[in-house]
Amino acid sequence: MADPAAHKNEHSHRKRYLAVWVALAVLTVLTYTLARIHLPGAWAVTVALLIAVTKGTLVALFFMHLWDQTGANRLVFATSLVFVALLIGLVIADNATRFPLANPPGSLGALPAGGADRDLPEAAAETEGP
Amino acid sequence: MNELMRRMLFLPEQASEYARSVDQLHFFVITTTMIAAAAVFGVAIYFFVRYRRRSDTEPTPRISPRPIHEVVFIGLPLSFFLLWFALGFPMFVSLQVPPKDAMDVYVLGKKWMWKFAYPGGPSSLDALRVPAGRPVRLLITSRDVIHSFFIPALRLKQDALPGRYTQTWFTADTPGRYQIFCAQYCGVAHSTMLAEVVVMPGAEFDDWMAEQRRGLKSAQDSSPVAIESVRFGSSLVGEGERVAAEQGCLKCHSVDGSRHIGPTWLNLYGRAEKLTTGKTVIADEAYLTKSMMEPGADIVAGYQNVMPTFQGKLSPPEAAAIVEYIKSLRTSAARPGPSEPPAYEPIPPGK
Amino acid sequence: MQASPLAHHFESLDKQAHAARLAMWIFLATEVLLFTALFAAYSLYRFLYPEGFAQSSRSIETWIGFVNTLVLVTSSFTVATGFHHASKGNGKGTGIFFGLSVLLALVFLGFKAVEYTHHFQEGQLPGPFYHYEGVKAPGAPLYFALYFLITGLHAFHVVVGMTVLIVVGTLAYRGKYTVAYHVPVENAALYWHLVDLIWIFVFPLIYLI
Amino acid sequence: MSPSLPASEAPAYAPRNYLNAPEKGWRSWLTTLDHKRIGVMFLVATSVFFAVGGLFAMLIRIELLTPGPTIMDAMTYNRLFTLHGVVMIFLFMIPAIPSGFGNFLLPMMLGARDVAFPRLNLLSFYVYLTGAAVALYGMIAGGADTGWTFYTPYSTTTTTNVVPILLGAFILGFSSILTGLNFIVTTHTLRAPGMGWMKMPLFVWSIYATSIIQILATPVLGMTLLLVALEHAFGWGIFDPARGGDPVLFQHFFWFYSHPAVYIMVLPAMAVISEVVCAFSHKNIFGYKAVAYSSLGIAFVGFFTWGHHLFTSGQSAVDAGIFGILSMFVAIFTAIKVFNWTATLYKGSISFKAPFAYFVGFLFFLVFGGMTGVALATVSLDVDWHDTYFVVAHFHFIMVGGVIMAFLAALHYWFPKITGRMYPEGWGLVAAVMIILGFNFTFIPQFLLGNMGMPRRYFHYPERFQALNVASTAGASVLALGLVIVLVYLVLSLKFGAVAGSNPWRSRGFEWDTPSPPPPENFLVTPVITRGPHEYDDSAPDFPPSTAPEPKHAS
Repeated sequence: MADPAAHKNEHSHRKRYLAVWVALAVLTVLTYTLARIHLPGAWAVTVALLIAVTKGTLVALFFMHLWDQTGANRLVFATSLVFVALLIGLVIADNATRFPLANPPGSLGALPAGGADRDLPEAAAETEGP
Repeated sequence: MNELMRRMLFLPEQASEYARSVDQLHFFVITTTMIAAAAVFGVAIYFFVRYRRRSDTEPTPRISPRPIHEVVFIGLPLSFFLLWFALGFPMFVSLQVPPKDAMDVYVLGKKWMWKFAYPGGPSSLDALRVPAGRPVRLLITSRDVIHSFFIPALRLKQDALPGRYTQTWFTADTPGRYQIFCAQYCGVAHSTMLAEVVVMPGAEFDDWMAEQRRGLKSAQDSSPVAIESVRFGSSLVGEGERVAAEQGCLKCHSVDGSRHIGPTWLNLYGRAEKLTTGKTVIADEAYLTKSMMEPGADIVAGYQNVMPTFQGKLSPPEAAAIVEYIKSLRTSAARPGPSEPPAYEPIPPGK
Repeated sequence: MQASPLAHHFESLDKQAHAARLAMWIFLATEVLLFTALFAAYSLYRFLYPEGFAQSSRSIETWIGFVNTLVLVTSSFTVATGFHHASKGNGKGTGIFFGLSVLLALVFLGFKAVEYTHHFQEGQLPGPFYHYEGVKAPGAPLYFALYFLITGLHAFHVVVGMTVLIVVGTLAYRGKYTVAYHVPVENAALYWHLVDLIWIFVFPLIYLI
Repeated sequence: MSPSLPASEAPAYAPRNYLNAPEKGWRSWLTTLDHKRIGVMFLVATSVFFAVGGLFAMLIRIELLTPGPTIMDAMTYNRLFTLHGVVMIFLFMIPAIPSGFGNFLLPMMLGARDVAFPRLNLLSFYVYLTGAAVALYGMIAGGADTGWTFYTPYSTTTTTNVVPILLGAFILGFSSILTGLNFIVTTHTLRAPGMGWMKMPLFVWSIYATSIIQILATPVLGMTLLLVALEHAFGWGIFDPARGGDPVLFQHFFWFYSHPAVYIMVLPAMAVISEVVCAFSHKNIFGYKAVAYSSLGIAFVGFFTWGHHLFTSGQSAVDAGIFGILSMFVAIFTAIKVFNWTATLYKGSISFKAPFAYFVGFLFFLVFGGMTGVALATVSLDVDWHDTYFVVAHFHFIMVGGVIMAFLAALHYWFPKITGRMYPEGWGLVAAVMIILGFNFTFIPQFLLGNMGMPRRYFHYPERFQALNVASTAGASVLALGLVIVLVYLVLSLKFGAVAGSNPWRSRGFEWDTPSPPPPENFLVTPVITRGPHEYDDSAPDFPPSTAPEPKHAS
C-alpha cells in the first residue's frame, strides 16, 4: 500500500511532482518543436510517440503513484496496455497483409486505382510493410 | 470409404479436388472428435456406475494429480489440435494463392442477386458457367452490404465486401450444376439470394463462350434459379453495362483495372489522363462521350489509336448509360472528393 | 464512494481504502480500453491513409493542441499537489489546488470550444458533413470523424473529471478527509491523471503526425 | 463455521434469513444492498428473459418447419432471430450466472459479509434493468433485423429500429463492468481470515476470471456499438466503405469483445460445474491448481483468438494463421478442466441427483461442442462451415449445452440454499433427461444441416433441408417441455418443497456452512477458514471444525 511509503517520502514527493511537471512541460515543447521542423518520414511518428510514451510513463509512475503501488494495481494497468497493443497490432497486421484489393481503395493497403493485376498478392507482399 | 463418410455426414457432392481434400480433413477431425467425446463420456459413465454412492457418510480418498497427468491432459489434445491446424492451414493458404493461368470471373453481389462477368466477355445473372478442369479465379465484390459467396459443393466461401475486392479460386472437375448461396446475412431476401455454378466440359464451355461473345445466347442464361425476375433493366448503370457488352466495348476495355487494348474503365471517371499530346485531361462526361464519338481526338498516352467511332451506333441515351456505367466502376469513392457517394446503389429493403 | 469511515463488511479502514484504490485502477483500465477502440481505428486508418491524415493534421491549429497540452499537464501537477496536501491532512490545500485544476480545465475547454467553432466554420466535420476544401486526399473525412470522436470523448471525460474534482475538493476543503482516510481524494486525482494521460497520447496523434 | 448448529439433526428452516430480515416487503427488496437479494433479483430477471428468448426460439423453429413461409414473413423472421440472439446473450447468458449466482454465492464462498461495493452492486442491477428496458423498447418499436452481430454496413443502413437495441446493449455493458469490478475487488480484499488464494473455491476462481474479461472486453464493445449507432443515426461513421472505412474493422472490434464474451458465458458455467462435480462425487477436485489456473488461462488466451470469426471475411492469410494457431491453445484450458473433472469422479462416491445429471449433459456437450469449435478454428474447414448451421449448432452446444446445463445445475444445486427448500428429485431427473435428449435432437440435425451447406439466418430454404429441420423442431419441443416442467416444479417447491436444512447435499462448500436460507450477514460468526474448499477425505462425518487459533488476514 502507498501509505507507509508516502509518509516516508513526504518531502521528496513535492519535489518529485515539480520535477515531473517540468519534465512534462519540456517534453511538450520539444515534441511541438520537432513536429514543426518536419522530421523525415517515419521519424516524425516514431519520435512523437516515443515522447508521448515517456510523458505517459512519467504521469503513470509519479503522478499516479504506480511507482509505489501494490502489485495488483500495477498488474491491472499493465494488462490493459497489453490488450491495447493486442487490438491495435493485430488489426493493422491484418490490413497490412491482406489481398490488396480487399483494402479500401485509395488507401496505402490497396494498389493505386487502375492496376488490379494477376500478380497482385505477390507484388503486394513485397511492397507492403507495417 | 470417402463415399460412406460423406453420406453419413450429409455432405454434398465434391466437385473439386480441393473439396475432396477438405473432406478428408473433415473426416479425420470429426472422427477424432467423436472418439474423444465417446472416450471421455465412456470413462465418466464407467465411473458413475463403479463409484456410485453407497452410504451417506462414505469418505473418499484425496487423489492429487502428478505432473505427468496434467502434461498428458495438455499434450494429448494439443498435439491433435495442432495437427489439425497444420493440415488445415496450408489448404487455406492455397485458396489465397490462385494459379497464374486462372481464368478471371468477376462476381458482384447485390441485394439480392449474384452477377457474374467475364473480362471482355458476357455477363450473366445467377449462373456462373465455368469450364471443368481449369482454374477459375473469382474476384468478388458487393454493391451494397456484405454478402458471402458460398458454394457447398466446392467447400468454398468468401465474403463480398462493398467497394473492394476479395478473391478465391477453384478448379471444378465434375461437370454439373451446383448451388450458390449467400451466407452472410444481408436483409429480407437473404435466403433467396441463390445462384448456380454450372460446370461444363472444357470444349463445351469454349463453345458457349464463343457464342456468348457473338451475343447469341444471352437469353438462355438467366433461367436456372428462383429470382430471374430481378433484372438490371430499370437502372441506367445496368443498361450501360448491357449496351457496353453488346457493343463490344468490353473486348478492349477492362472493368477490373487490368490493362487491355484500351484503358481500363475502373476508376476512369474523374481520373486525370495523360494524353499522347502531353496534355492532361480529366475524364469527365464530356471527355468520355467525345471519346466514343471521336476516339482519335484525344489518345491516352501509351495506347494506340485503334478504336472505331461509335457515332451513329450509339443513341444518345445509350452513350449516357455507358458513361453512367463507367462512373459506377470504381473501387470506391475514396478518390479525391471525400463526400462523393459510393458506387453502389442502395435498394430499399422489401424490394 | 463511502466518505463515511468504515463500512460494515470491511475489517479495517486500511483494507477499505485498498479496495477503493483497486476498484479505481480497474475502472481506469476500462477507460483505457474504451479509448482503445478509437485509437485502434485511428491507427488503422492512419496506416491506410498516411497522406490524408498528415494533411488533415496539418490543417488544424497545432498551437491550440500544444497550449492545451501544457494546460492539462499543469492541471495534473496541481491535482497531484492537492493530493499531497490531503495526505498531510491539509484539506484546505487540497480544496484550493483542486479548484485551481478546475480552472485550468475550464481553460482547456475554452480552447477546445474555439477550435470546434473553427472546424464548424471550415466544414472540417465528420463523415457526410465534411465539406472542407483544404484537404482532398482520401481519408480526410475519416480523420475528422475520429478527431471529433476522440477529442469529444476526451472532453466528456474532462467534464466528468471537473465535476469529481469540484465535489471532492469541496468536501476536502470542509475537512471531510483525514490523514488516515483520504482515498476519495486519491481516486479523484487518479481519474484526473488518466484524463491527462490520454490527452498526452491524443496530442501527438491528432495534432503532430 | 456455525458451530452452534447441531450436525445431522432434522433439517431446519432458518427462521431469520435474508428473505425476511432485516426487513420484509418489496420496497425493502428494491432498495436492498444485500448481495443475496440482488443476486436473487438478477436470477428472476434473467430467467424472465430466458423465457422470452426461449419463446422466440420456438417461434423460429416452428417457422422453419417448412421451406417457405410457415407462420410469419421473412421480415418478422429476421427480427425474431435477432431478438432471440440479443435477449439470450445480453439479457440472459452474460448476466445469469455471474450476476445471479455469482452475486449470491461469491461473498459467501469467500466468507465475506457482502461484496466490496454494495451500492455499486445495486446500481449494476438497475443499470441492467435500464438497458433491458431500452432494448425492449427497441424491440417493441420495430425491432432490428441485423442479427445480434450487428455487422456493418447492413446495420448502419437497415431501416429497422436498431439504435435503441444498440444503446440497450451498450448500457447492459455497464452493468457487466460494474459487477466484474465488484467481484474482483471483493476477491482481493474480502476473503475470510485463513483463506489464501489457493483455498478459494473453484467457483470463485472462475468468476474472478470472468470478471477480468468483463472489465477488459466490454468497453471495446460499448465503444463499437456506439460507433454503429452514430453511423446509423447521423452517418457519422468510421466503418462506412463509401468514405474509405473498413467494415471488416467493425468485425475485429466486435469479436474482440464477443469472442471473450463466449468465455464470459462459459467460465461461470465451468465455475458451477467445478462445484457440482465435487459436491456430488463427494471428492476432492483432481488437480485444483490446474482447474484454477486454467480459468485464468482461458480469460487471457481468449482475447487472442477473435480473428477466427473472420476467416472468410477478407482478413489476411497471415492474421488467419496467427488466430488459427492461437485458437488451438485456448481449447487446451477447457480440455484440462474436462479431464480433471472426469478424473475427480475416479474413486468418488457419486450420488446421481439432478444437478449431477446436468453435469453429465454438460460434459458431453462441452466436449463435443468444444471440439467442433476447434474443428471450426481449423482454418480450411471453417471456410466451408462458416455461417452455416454447423456454426449455429456448435455455439448452441456450448451456449445452450454448456451454459444452460450449468445454469440448471446451479439452480438445482443451490435451490435449497437460496430458498431453504428442496425441489422434487424425481421430477428433477425426468426433466433433466428430457432436456438433455431434446437438446441433442434439436442441434445434432443442425450440425448435419451445416454439413449439407444450409447457411444460417435463412428464411426460405431448399426442400432437401426440410427433413432435418423438422427433426430439429421436434427436438426443440421436447427441450421446451422439459424446461416448462422445471419451471413448474421449482415454483411449486418454493411453497411446498420439503425443508432442506443447512446442508442437504453434505457438501463441503463454505456456503453450506451457514443456515439455509442464509441470514442477512451470511455467517452467524465470522468464519475462519482452516481447510480447502473441496475436501472430502477426512474422517469427520460432516462439519469439520473451522476455527483456527490465529486468524490470518488475507491481503
